[in-house]
Amino acid sequence: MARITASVYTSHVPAIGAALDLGKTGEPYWRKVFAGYEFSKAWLRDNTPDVIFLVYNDHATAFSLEMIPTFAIGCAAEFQPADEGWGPRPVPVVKGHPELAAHIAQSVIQDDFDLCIVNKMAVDHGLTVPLSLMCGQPQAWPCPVIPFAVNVVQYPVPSGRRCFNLGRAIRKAVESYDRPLKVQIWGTGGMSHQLQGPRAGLINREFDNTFLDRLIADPADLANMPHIDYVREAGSEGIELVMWLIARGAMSGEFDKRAPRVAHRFYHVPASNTAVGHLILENT
Amino acid sequence: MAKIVGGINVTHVPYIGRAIANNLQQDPYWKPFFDGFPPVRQWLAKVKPDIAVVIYNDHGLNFFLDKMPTFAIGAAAEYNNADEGWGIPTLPPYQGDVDFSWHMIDSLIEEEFDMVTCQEMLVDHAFTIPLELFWPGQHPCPVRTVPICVNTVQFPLPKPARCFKFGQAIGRAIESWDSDARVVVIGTGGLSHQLDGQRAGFINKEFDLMFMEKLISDPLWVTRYSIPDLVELTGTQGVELINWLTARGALLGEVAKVHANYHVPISNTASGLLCMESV
Amino acid sequence: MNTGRQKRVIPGTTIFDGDVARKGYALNKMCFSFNSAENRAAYLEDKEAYCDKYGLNEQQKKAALSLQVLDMLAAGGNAYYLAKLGGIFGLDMQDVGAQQTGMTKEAFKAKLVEAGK
Amino acid sequence: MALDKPYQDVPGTTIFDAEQSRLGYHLNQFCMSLMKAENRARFKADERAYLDEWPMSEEQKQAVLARDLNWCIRLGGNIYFLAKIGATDGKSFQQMAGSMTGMTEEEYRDMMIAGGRSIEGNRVVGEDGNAQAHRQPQGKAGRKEAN
Repeated sequence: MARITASVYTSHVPAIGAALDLGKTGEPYWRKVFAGYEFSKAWLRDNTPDVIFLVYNDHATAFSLEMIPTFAIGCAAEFQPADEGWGPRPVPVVKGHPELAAHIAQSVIQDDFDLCIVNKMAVDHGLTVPLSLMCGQPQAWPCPVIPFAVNVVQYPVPSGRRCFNLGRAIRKAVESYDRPLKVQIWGTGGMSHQLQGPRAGLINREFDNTFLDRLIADPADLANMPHIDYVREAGSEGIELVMWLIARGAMSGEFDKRAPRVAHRFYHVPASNTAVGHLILENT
Repeated sequence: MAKIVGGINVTHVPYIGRAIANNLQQDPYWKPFFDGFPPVRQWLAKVKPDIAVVIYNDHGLNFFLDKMPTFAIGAAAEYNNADEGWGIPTLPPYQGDVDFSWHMIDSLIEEEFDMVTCQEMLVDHAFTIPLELFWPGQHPCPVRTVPICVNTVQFPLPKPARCFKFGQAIGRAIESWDSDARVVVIGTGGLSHQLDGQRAGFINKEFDLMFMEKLISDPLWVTRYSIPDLVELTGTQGVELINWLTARGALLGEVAKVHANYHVPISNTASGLLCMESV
Repeated sequence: MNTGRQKRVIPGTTIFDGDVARKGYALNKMCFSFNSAENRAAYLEDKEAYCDKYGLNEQQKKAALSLQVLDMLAAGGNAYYLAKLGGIFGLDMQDVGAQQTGMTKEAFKAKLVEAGK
Repeated sequence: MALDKPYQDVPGTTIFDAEQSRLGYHLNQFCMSLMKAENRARFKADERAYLDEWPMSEEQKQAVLARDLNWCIRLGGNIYFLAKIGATDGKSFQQMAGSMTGMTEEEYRDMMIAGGRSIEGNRVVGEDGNAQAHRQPQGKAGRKEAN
């Protein structure tokens, strides 16, 4: 049987991708950001999974306002890095895992989650920047990736509770897959940031760190936090943090009351407009 | 608050569009089918809906297999019909109700239905033909519309119990809208038919009639069946009857039959018509 | 390979699931393009070139060019999409049904009428 | 709308809800078209002519031509879509975000390095934080424009 071995949480700032792609990682400004991922790169080399289930949000790339899905699962064999307006990032093509993706879609839709099934799409920085942070600049990504896009752009967006329960359904789906795959689930986006209006640049360290504490220790309670608290406390784009609850919901700790092991925790302000948060949790 | 005046479930087949275009309503092949509609038109004239919420499935006009939603809803001011490739006449645009659509979206996502929202949407024969049958020759159509698409094409499909709950949430969304609008809920598709494979032409009259009866008296009856069960019992395209179940769910509570008709065949399809009213 | 999925087997019936949808993507995409009259005309002008433009594999191409519905289904086609290809040649769903069941159209229609009795 | 909009009392913040999405539909679709290199080239060659190909309001076109992102957002623009204009101009998200505060690029960058904008006084409309309406514009860039 397949199982979820670990979950990874990280911000997905486009400027981080640009810094990597333009060879600026050695600059003092960026060195501090990338230092937080040195451990993670080594960890991922030692703990390379068979598949990564990567939860992210599309930033007006694959989905236009013509059609916005709440949850979309990528079932294709590969996904091209998108041209978001700067030209495509010079990163490897993302290989999918159609069999596991289709299995998860089947199971999760049976569990009353109304996914949009995607057989073709381009993936933007929301997906490729976390891969770059965790893998550096390889010729090919270390394993297949199942992209899972969440609408956090056009309201109404799904609630934290809905996301957390979705994570649980994903765990159940993975565990019912009849091959011994090691699967990691990544939740990306956040932490506090606001990109728009006179409040642009908002950062809330206290909120972010409390969020990390509660995500580790009591995610079911954290999942009850209403949207307005994210927006007010963590900025209009801080709402992306609901995606971390999907990854956390897929971990076992919540069920057997055994908290997952914190392999790594990192927090840094700023990368561009954003507070960078990063966690690695292992199922014990 | 908006009021649900009742619901109508009906089969959709592109072929019907051609029969209408060629005035074949009295042709012996078509008569038993078209004769089902006058009582429904009389009922509509009596209950006078302002808005039709139309629950159907797209057949490769608006959605392609690149991105296939389980549940999608329109939020446009106008919905265009377009060439579907099989030579039926294209009908003029249908008026939407953007405020109402967004109210429904808010309410449905609040109730944990993971909608795909569409601010542009082409509507195909599964949407246009039923409206043409209910309001023949009336262009523009006399009601405003909200199209809701259920995936019946690419598996996995939403299971019947989920569709019924989705319908109930649609009903609550309608009834919580701060408006004096009168709303009719329309479900289209089915009944038993199969277009593909060596089993093409499959019809299950016994099941269809039972389904129509149970939809009135015990709509949860059909939720005992899984989607593969329904494929087996009603054919690969017969599963479209989940659109009927969704529409029935939206009527919230007990209903009485206003009118029903059942006739085999229209093209490859067992055609059904069921008009219901809350009691 | 065991994918952990239980698939129902129904005789003479293909369930259009993710495996089939991926296999048939190019074929169905080509059929989707037939929503436009211009594309239908382009297909009739040079069928092979049109198939190549949409990246059909040999199996799909052969099935599409021969208009053999069962072969197209085996190559991943979906009935709703294939109907758009059939439409170019004036084939209705009863022609398609008759072809798949190996019956004459008249016999196929009679079978349907019988089913309603 | 039957549902509450509790987010309207957050200062300096516009939530991209249904009304905004409707209002900004064509503006945002125009932005998405800039994901193609050939469209970026056509836009740059003649901005006005390219904008005229879209059913946007005149005011939306003016807001784009002025590169006034706050104005664009008032007219229904969403930052992720508007970012395609910035990308076309070779601007980073930080430059775009900073441009909405009235700060110079340096002022904004320095604020971020110093830990970002404080939440204190910026939670609810009517407090006294630097994102509140009565404290705009916030920096030299805005003051220069005001003069």
